[in-house]
Amino acid sequence: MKVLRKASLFFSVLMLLLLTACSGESTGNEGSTTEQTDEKISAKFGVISYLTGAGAAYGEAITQGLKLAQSEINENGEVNIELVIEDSAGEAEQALSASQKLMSDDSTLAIIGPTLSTEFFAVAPEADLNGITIMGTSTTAEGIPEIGDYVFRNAIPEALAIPTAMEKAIERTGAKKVAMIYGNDDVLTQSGFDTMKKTAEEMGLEILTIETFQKGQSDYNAQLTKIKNTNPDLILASALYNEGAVIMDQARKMGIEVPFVGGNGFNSPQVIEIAGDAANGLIVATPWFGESDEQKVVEFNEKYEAAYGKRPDQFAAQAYDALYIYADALKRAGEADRELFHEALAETKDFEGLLGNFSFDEIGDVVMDVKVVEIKDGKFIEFE
Amino acid sequence: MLDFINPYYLQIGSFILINILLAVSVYVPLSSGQLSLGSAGFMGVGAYTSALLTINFDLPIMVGVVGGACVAGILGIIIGIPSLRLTGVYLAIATLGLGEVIRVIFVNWDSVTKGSIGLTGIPQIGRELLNLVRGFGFEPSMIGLKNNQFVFLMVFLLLFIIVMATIWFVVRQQNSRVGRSFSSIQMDEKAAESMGINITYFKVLSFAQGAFLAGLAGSLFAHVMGYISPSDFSYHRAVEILIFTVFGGSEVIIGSIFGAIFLTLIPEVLRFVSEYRYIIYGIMLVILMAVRPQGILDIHLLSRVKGLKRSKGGMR
Amino acid sequence: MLLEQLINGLTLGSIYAIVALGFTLVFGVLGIINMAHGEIFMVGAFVGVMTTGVLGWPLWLAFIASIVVTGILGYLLERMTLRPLRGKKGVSHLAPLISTIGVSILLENLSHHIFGAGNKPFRTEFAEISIEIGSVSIYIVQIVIFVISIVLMIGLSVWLSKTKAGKALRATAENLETASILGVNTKKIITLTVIIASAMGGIAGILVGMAFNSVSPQMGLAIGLKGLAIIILGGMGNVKGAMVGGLILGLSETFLVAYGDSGYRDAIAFIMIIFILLLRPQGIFGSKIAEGR
Amino acid sequence: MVLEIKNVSKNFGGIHALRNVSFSIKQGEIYGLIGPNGAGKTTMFNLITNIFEPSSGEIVFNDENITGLKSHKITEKGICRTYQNIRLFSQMSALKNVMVGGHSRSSSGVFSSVFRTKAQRKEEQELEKNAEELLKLVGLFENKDLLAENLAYGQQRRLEIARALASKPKLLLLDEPAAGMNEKETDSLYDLIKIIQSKGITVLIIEHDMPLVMKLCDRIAVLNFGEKLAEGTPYEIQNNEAVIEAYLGKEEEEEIA
Repeated sequence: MKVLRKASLFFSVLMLLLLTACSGESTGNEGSTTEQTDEKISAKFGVISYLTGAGAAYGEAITQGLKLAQSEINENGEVNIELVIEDSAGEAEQALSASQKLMSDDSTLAIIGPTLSTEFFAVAPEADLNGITIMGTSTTAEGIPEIGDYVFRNAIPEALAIPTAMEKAIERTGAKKVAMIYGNDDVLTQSGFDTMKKTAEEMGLEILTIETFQKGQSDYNAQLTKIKNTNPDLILASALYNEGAVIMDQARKMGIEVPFVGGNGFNSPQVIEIAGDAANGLIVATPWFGESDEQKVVEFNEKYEAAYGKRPDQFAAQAYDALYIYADALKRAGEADRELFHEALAETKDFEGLLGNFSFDEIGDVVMDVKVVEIKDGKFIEFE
Repeated sequence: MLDFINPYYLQIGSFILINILLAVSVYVPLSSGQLSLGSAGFMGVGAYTSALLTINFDLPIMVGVVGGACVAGILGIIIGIPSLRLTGVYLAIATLGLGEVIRVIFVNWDSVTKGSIGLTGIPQIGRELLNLVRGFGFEPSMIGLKNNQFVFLMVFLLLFIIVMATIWFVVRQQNSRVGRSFSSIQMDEKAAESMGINITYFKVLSFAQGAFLAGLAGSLFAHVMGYISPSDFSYHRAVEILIFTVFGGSEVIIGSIFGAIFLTLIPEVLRFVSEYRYIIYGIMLVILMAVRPQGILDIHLLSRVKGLKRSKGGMR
Repeated sequence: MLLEQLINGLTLGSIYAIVALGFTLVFGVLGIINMAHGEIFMVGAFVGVMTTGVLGWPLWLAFIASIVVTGILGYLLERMTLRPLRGKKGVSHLAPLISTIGVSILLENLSHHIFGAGNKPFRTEFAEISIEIGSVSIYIVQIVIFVISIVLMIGLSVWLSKTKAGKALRATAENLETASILGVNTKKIITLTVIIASAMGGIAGILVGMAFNSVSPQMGLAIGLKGLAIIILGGMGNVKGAMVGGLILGLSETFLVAYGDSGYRDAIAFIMIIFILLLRPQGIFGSKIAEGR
Repeated sequence: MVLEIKNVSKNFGGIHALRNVSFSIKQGEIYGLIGPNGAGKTTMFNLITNIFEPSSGEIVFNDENITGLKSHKITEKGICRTYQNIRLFSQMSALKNVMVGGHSRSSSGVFSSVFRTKAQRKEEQELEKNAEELLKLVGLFENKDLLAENLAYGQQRRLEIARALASKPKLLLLDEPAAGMNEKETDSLYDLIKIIQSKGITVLIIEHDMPLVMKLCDRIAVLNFGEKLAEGTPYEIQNNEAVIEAYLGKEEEEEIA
């Protein structure tokens, strides 16, 4: 029994520690809670983002996009938005803890994030259970909006992006035989691959070989040699841009000249930076085309560059749009009420954002047109 | 007072409790001199077994958890016997390798594990408990709690009971003939054998107990998270678990517990310097090893703090 | 295809071997596993990227820079993390393992902050030169990597067995106390060992950058784990074993991809060591019976 | 006969550590094993307790062939030993050390330990009582809670004997118990071994302290370069030509070296 007493003492100390550790922060946010003025609607949105660790670059782009949108919206004056940003370090448990922290604050109206699909799968069911709206801006895996009523996304799912890119690429090149390569230890690339394979089968393409690679790998020569020997017309590569760029580089060195079709994760200016000329011939579908000369895109680029000293990528753009979508729903809801907000958001239709005309379908997934782009002469251009 | 039942605190509390189980799963084999880095792997085996049992066969969570822990324990026996030939760093690396192999199998065995996408829709302990008490006509609001407060409170309490039972088990075992055998093997294997101790049996026993506990922690993790994927059981997890034990003090069980609590809380407390968290973490480990290689807590410190006049083999 | 895959395998294997040489040297002399070796290798690669890419230095200067930087890291590693643990009472064999894990976490995250998370390209003209044999193109870099690994292995063996410093090193490896009684300055020898091992990591880093054109803060972990597997495969502290083990692993990974399932590529190293540990715990070339430290 | 060594040999990679050695020990006697360093005495102990298996030959204990039996089984049969270079469980208290010695005479497992069954509690009490008695016997009762590593050298040797006795052996193997002891300690060691004998325990002892050996032992075997040189009573051994030569020759060699 002595043991038990000792241990329970220990746990009391633990609980005390917990309290002191956490209470200090939760009080910090209370200064700016909803002060209801006559016409202005104020709301607090929780953000869970991948800010430390291997994928911190994604989280950084997302929060910067959000902050830019926040300052614009608040300046505009119709609604006043407060963002509470929590780090998840790319880990599902930490994302879950962060979401509990946000949800236990009754003034949190809705949540944006987390960044990775693996985190989202852990967090979204909780939010759904608590009746708090949650929207992913970068979660492209299969099955996200299906989690529940309160779960939305504005990230283009691979199921939308990949078939579009493949159709256009095949239309032009007339490819019949394809080789496939994908990262099998990542949710995004795995789910992209599943879509690719399904689409290829539906289109009646002959799949010559399917190769995999893993995170942190730097040598793809073995897989590429195998692919080269099958002589494909086209290579379908479900890879994140980091690995994808290196794969293209090694492929071109080996003498593989055929085009690559990639998923959304492959789409980044970084590909050109890493692979240089070897990046030519990459075809991807994207909601975000940074080189576009559309007025709003150019403006966004300028503002973003002025604020953060670099050009925005699709993560920043999607996050930026996400907050505008939230603000739009908030206006229509009329007050900062979780239920009204949820209903208003679900009705979002033909919203004109940075990325184009946007609507939610009945389960909260994206309805919009995607652009297909390719890299040619070291630049992204629209694919024709 | 009921505000105290904050899901956020309870969530972190639950993860702390799971991490304590994991830290103890390293401590037990270590108490017989075996450094196992396979806890992440065994945890994964427990998690997947339990998740698959409950999803595919609609078995109750209880059965899944026990099943997951047992499968991991049996795997521990199977691995433990040939591993007897290995000691020290060899065992550490072989078990680390085992963990990696297990993870790669989860990634590749698509048809069962859904590969890297992971398993979604794992039944959650809290919700099942809520449904259970509702079946008896009880509503959380009857004691002034919101549904989610109740759910998290129940999960925390359940885990608390399991962890207390585990600690009780380990401490009692430590203070017995079995525990004495473990520590004598750790201190001098040859001498222990010539005192009539069947080292094969006791080493496999402690290794399998470690695997069982890791499996238990894994299956609870699965039913708390509701979602698992192979990346939950990677090299980083193995190192993290090892560090719980080593940081807190690998000689005493209270060290593992302290390590798990402290190091789970640190990322929460350090959120304000989250950018430099891992850098601080790394430096901390280096300094700690240079200053206190036996970990924060050890027998000497404990006996001083508690004013124990005599060394207690039991708290070793 | 066979010939091409053979070349791929040898290139990869040679790199593994150089990484493993660094591990094995430290283990041979100090009896500890340097978990930070992979990260030192990664830093070496980044030094290469920075000097050639940003500063525009020629390749040979980049090599020297990388050797110097990783050598200094090795010195710091020995001075700050390993020496404080040596000869201290009550230090278990766990301590250096944890301490070097700490260093690896530190280095990985520091690089993260300094260089960013993504892959960095490694561009040198040298890496573009290739010769064509039939339909197979072989890059000069691939030959260079193979040659360097062989040279390092032979050089290290000769140095260990023929020179005075090498003999002192081996004496230190045999028995620390005896060596110091015999008048060997063990402190110096140990420092030298860690520096040499780290510098070899730096060389491997540049070679990987050139061969695969990809350098990232996470690369240390992936290759470090493979290096760890190799020294068990070849026999701890055995120079020849590290070389052969590296080549075996490189070839088997490549051929697994070529003729089997590329999904299990990361597991093969560990499946191999689990078998080797059970069948022949001392490794392929190890002579002593595996004894825990 | 308690122990019969029958034509036992042991090779280590071509080197003969022991060659065709035979001797036997009667119930209740104190039997000495002497010889110069490297003669194979400790190797003999290691063969009896099966730390190594003999290359050839048989070891018979109480009419049972125990060759190749696992070490812990041999302890269960009733043979226990001490070590030349003390091997205590250094981070355990003296009492716990002796209690570990009682391992083979107790049986409680995980279940009974965790639930503290009646039988288990009784067994623990008995183990502890027995251990305390043994500590009294070797004169360490006052130090029972000290960690073994904090004991003085002579005390550690006596603790090792107490630990071995806790296994209730029929045959006790002592490997140089007097090494490093002063005269007074050696005297009390003599008394201790005599008491052990009086409890009906047979003793096989390796010792370099010749006066002690001659005073203590009933019979002695001399090993030299792995072979048995002589066997007999202390008087016979002291007057054996071959033994004197072996010892003197050895000493001369040492002087030259």
